[in-house]
Amino acid sequence: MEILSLFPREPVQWAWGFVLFWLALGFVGLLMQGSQWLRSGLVFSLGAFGALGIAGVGVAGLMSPASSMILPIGLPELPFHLRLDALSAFFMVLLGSAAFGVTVYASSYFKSMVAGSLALLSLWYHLFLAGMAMVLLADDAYAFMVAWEVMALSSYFLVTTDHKIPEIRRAGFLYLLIAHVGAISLLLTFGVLQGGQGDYTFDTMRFAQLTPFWASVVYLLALFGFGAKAGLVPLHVWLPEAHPAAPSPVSALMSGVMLKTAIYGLLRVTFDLLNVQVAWWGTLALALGLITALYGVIFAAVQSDMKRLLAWSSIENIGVILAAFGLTLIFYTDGKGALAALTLTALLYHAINHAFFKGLLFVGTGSVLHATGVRHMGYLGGLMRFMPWTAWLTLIGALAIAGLPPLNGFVSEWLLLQAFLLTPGLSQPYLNMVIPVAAATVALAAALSAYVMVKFYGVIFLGQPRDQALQHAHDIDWAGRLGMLWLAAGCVLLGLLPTQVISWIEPVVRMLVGQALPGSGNWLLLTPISAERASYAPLIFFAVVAVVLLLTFFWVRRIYHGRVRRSDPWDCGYPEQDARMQDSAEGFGQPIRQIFEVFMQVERETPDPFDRQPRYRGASLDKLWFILYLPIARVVGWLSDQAGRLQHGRIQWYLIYSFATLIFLLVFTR
Amino acid sequence: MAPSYHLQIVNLLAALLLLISFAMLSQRRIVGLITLFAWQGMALAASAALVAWATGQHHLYYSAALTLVLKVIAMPWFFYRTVRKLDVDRDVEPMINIPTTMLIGIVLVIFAFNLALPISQFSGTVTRSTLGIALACVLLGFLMMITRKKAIPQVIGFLAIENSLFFAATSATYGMPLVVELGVALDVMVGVIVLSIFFFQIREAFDSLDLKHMEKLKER
Amino acid sequence: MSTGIVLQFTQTLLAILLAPLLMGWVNQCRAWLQGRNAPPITQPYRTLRKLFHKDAVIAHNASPLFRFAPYMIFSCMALAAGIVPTIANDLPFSPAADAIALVGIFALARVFLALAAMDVGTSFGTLGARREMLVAFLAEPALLMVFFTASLISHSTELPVIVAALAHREFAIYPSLAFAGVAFWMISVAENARIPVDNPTTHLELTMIHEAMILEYSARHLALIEWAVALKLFTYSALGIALFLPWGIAEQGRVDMLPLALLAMIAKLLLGGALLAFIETISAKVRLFRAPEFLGTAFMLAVLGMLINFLLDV
Amino acid sequence: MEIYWLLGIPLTGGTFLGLWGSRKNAPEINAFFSFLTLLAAAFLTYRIVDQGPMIVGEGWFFIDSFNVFLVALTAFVAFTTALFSRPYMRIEKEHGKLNDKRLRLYHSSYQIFIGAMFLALTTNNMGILWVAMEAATLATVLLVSLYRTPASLEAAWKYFILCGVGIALALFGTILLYFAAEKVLGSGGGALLWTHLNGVKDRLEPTVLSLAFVFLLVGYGTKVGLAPLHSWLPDAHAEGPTPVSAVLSGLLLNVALYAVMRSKVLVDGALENDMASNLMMGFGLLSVVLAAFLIKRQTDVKRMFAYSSIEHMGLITFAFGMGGPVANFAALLHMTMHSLTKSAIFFAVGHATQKAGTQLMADISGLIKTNPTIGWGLMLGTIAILGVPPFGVFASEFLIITTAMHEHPWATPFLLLALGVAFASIFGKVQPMVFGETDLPKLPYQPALTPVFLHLGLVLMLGLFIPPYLAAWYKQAAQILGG
Repeated sequence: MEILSLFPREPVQWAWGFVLFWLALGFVGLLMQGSQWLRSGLVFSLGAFGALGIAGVGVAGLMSPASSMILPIGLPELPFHLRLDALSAFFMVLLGSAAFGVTVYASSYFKSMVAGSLALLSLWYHLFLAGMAMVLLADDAYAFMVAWEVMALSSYFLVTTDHKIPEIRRAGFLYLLIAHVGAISLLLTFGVLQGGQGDYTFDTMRFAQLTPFWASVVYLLALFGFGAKAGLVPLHVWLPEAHPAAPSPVSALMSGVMLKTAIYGLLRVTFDLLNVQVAWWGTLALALGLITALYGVIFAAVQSDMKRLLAWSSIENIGVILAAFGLTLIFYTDGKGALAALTLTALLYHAINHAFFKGLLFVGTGSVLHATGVRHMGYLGGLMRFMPWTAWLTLIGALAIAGLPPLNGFVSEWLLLQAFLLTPGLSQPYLNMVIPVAAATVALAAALSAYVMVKFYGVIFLGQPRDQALQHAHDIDWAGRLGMLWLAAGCVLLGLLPTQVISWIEPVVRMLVGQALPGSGNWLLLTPISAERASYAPLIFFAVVAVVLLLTFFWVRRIYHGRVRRSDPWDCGYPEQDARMQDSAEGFGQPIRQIFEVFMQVERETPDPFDRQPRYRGASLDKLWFILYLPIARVVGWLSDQAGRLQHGRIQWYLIYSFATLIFLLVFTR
Repeated sequence: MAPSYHLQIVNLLAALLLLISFAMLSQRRIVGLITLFAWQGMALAASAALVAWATGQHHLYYSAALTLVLKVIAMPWFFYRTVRKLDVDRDVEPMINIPTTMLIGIVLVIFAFNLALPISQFSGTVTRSTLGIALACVLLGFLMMITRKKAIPQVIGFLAIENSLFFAATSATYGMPLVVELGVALDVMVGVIVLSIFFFQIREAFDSLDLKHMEKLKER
Repeated sequence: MSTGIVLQFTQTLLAILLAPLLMGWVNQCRAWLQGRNAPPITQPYRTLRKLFHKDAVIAHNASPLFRFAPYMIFSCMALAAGIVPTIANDLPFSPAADAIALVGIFALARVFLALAAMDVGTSFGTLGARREMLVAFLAEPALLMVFFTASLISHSTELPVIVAALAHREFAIYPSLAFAGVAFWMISVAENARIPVDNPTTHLELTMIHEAMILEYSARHLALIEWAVALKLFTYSALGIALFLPWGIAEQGRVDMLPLALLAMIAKLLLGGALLAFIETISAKVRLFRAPEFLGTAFMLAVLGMLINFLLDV
Repeated sequence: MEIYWLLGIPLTGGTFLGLWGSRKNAPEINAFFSFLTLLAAAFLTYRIVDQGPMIVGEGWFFIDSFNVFLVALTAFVAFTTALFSRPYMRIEKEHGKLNDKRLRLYHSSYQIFIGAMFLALTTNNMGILWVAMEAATLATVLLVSLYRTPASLEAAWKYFILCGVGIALALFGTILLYFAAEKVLGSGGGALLWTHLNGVKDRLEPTVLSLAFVFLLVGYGTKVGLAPLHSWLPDAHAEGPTPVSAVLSGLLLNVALYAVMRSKVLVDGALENDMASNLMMGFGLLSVVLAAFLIKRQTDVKRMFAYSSIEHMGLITFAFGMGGPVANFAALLHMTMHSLTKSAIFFAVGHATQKAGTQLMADISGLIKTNPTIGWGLMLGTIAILGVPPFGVFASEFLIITTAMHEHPWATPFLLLALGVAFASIFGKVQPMVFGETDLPKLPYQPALTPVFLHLGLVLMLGLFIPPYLAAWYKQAAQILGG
């Protein structure tokens, strides 16, 4: 019986157990003096097991009511409160399922690292996972902030794994700085929310009665703090630097999961902790989200570094999610519960989708990097023939992120667009004006992401290799394939079984906005509102396409002979055929750059006619950096110069300071 | 209650103290400065003794004696020695010219007086009004430290502040508890010893006691 | 239900078979208008037949994707043709994919075509792919906006419901639909690689978009792609008809209406094809760099239509 | 009884080391005396935790939970610093920066300095408190100028003059205090005893006390390093030997702040307004902001961390100014964390600079390569001092900032700005020191880094778990300070 009583029952206890397991694993990995295989293989596959456990706990949490526990650590009055309700459970599922694939992949990716750095890396890696899980579990401000910063810190050390390179150091610094500023503003958020007299549990915050003004202050601070982590424009500058700098599995986790913790926090504060919402919040979030989405995808289109491209596309996806968040708020404050439920479903759905396909794409670039050591797309190409596994699995991810049916990216976009269509009849007329434009922007972003993905996939995997060395590129080994397979399978299944997924999400939606989507009786048919309104049945869709495809194939095969002759490409009969004649990454992005040049600081380096070996270089830099961040830096520098003047070495002046202070105070206090 | 001419004498001494402070402020030569400092100590000792006699606070005799020994004999002697050894007895150019300093000084005195005015009402002692003068002397000493550019005058200004504090302690409150007095005296003595070491260190490092050599540490 | 299934198959099959005919008709009209003596209307069928008989020639470095793409594209277009109500309404497939999904299908086909074009790695292939995606990223949302306008009127994104709403009710003027109509016209011109955005009959490397992508294809793969193109044209025309002049489409389960519907359909198609040919003849191809402006205009028109709908119609 | 040990051991230690001179194992003896002190402090602490506040030696000494925790902290840091300085000063001597005479001076006045601080902490008499503070200053002046370089002399001179003047003002404040007290308590020794004053504080004359507090605040505030009275601090920290910098910023500042708080309690009692609180909040904010901007332009590592000490002292002062149980608790916690972390950082920095032969950050890089322990020590210490959890500094900053947001929202923008700037500056400068490439060889000797990781370990532990008795202790102290 004793044993049984020790045995955890509540899901939250299980979750805490797995977090502990991860922590222990991290330190074991640090101390273990074993072979590379033991380190990377064993430790990481155990970590993957932990991820699976977390996912399982999440599923259990979605099924069962909220469970909570208290740890004996933390501040004196404030031990760590943990709580696993539907919201955190859903994000647990996201974390666990995505992290499983990535970690399995990592176990083969990190094989070739040097022992010392691998030991540290495994520590930070598992600390990172544990931190993210704790963020989801935390039920008081202190635990939340500790977990939040542990997450940031460990990911910083992961980003700077290769700290010999100055750019990477710079990226890490920028990342940690913005993360820290965001964290301080979160502190202020909780400062307003707290009941006073140092009661920081979320429970008391839930019942804090705030005036609309202070509620808005909380909301804005939270938007700033979480936005800094999520890469919300204009707080996004760290993201395209840090994500490429990190080792690919880490980038996958950061992009796929860590950004979502920010979304989680935003939902937690706005819908759970705050019990008053103001109408204009939603409009603000919607506008910011749309700007972010467009900005991100435009810059993704002009990148030539493959991981940087993916990072920018993460910004785009976060923008879409944030737009959905804004719509949810609009509907919720407008008393349209059903619509709020719809957009919220779209939001959560897109969050988990992004975790899968962005994870998949990042590990895909990881294996390209592993095989070729090249990140610049200008030196890649034609890899489909040398690393088929990576190529075909990445193709699934690319199609999914481009929002093409029947994969998962399409489902969430579909839901979101449906929400846009149902807006007429909002109380504020100006919203009815805004919504169509918003819908147009989302559609534009989606279409552009297709452009981006064609560029990404076509330049890296198709065409002729732009470098002879690529001929020897080898595919990643079985563990890596397994990880990618898992993620790809996730993309497909999430795309094909939307009704099931939505029924899982349902408790979360019910918890946050009070009601959920009316499920259609038919498990094949996804009908958010009603069958007349709209419906989508990916399985039928997929079946039809497949059937038609096979039919045509066999018909062609049967009726006509299948003789095939191989020869050189025709290419309008041009004799010269050279890999360099294909579109480079820059070339492919050129039209977009031409159209959206206003957002960019374009640096071109064009050869003049007399160059011995003429080379073209073009970089499209983020204009915000130049018009926002550098001025801020300059102002700070100027201020510190002024401060420095006070300190100029002459003791008489120092005495005058004391004297003046004394006199001033004497006058002041009378 | 002691007869009133004691008080008049104490107040007279207070005025003398203030006068000496002003004199120090205007004094250019270091040797002269030291002499004035010695006189200040003398006046201090006298006032302490007087207050002791008038109010029968016997421990004030000890402090008077201590002052006499330390501030009238030991320190001036030590300073003379230093000046002779390092022969730094030149005219001291203050940062601000003398008249201006004087004007500032007068302003400070007025300020100090009406700062001390509301307080001295509450004093149970016979010599309440001296508090304002003590405060004025403190501020004047401060001003002197600011205006002087050489090490020794600055230190003397510092010690002048100490003196006026001591004056405040004796005349306005009939002296602090003896332990404190002793402690203060000890500290002052040790301070002076430390200073003497310092002077030689500075001298051998910069071969002068001019403070303008000591402006290297700054934000640039 | 069974009638539904039958209808569905007949319609899909009909669409697949009739599509090249429409293409032929357009070419014929254009030839007439340009004063050439026209090829027979069945010319496309002959071309297809010829192509199917040839040996396929494939570049050395072509990957499996290259050979897989044509089938994919073809089946996507078949599905598209299957869910757009041409002669009968309310087909069993149509719940599987609504208007938005339809756009998704087109996008899927397009992405595969572009990828296939990049696969061999020739200068023209990549060029074509880039241009195609450039056209698409403006045309796609514009098409979506057109659908939105229609579905805001009918409060549904289900094509059958839209058609029903537009066709079987008392006649009403929708200003928003006017905008949507113009936008839709411009989009379908661009999407089907017609003048003024692209020219299906040219191989001038400076101007071609669609042709550049399929340069490396031959024989049966080429045939499938051509057929898919014809299907696309057909689907778009059917869409235009369904959205903007839907009268005559058979209602739910009204088998007796079918022949009439078929006749009306054919008439409309002939008319539309002629119109297309006419406009193609009188208009000149714009420079490629103007293409985004052209499509941007279409996009703006579509959004404007939606706004107008919010302003006036509701 | 322990109290006499506590005061006696360092003083005998000082004299003994003065006589023992530079015989070979002087550093060990130094460490040994510090250890004995630590033991005495431990016993005393145990006594207090066991029996509560007590008054010893017919009222001369008064120990409650507020100062006993500072006593324990001081003893601990003093001991670890002695451990650290043992190899450090040896190497300095080998480098020819020191000779036997100075080493002897160093050891004896180190002990005396510690003793003086204990006296200041434990005495019950405001006058003696003043005397002890002055003694602590005098003991450290010669330590600052230990290297006899022009720069160190200049630093010491500024230290001496500025702190001397400051402390003189504090004395005037004390006199005013006595002046006000003797009318209530009658003249004589009793009138300066803090316990007596605390008993009658509501009968003390407000105008006099407000004046007195101004003088005390300016006086002791100079030693705390509150802007704009801080000018001596960066020089003294940067030019003195590293162990001295460690104890200066880790301990002396605390003790000075302790003195300010003792007088604040009295003044708050006498004046029913919150003049004192406002003054302290003002000084605190000013120091935080000014220090943050000054940190940004530093090139010398020790100087930079000296400014960071100013920043943190400002934060603590601000918290004390806010008052209330939470803020006071946070401030006390922050005192502890800051001393532990900052001294740990100075240890690491000391070794780093000693190895690189320079204090210019631009010339130091790749510590992780040359000596991983130093590198990680510096990195973790920096992260800790910048208030990143799970380190304990975050715990206190968390409480301070949230309370500020709840009670004085107007102050938070300044805090946000200052903390952001400080983070950017410090981390941006430390990162290239720790990371990156270097051509320096590995260290020839094993640095004494046990103290560093001991401190950081403690800070980490306190960030995640504060033992109940410690918490109770803090709470009592916070209550004494008018929670």
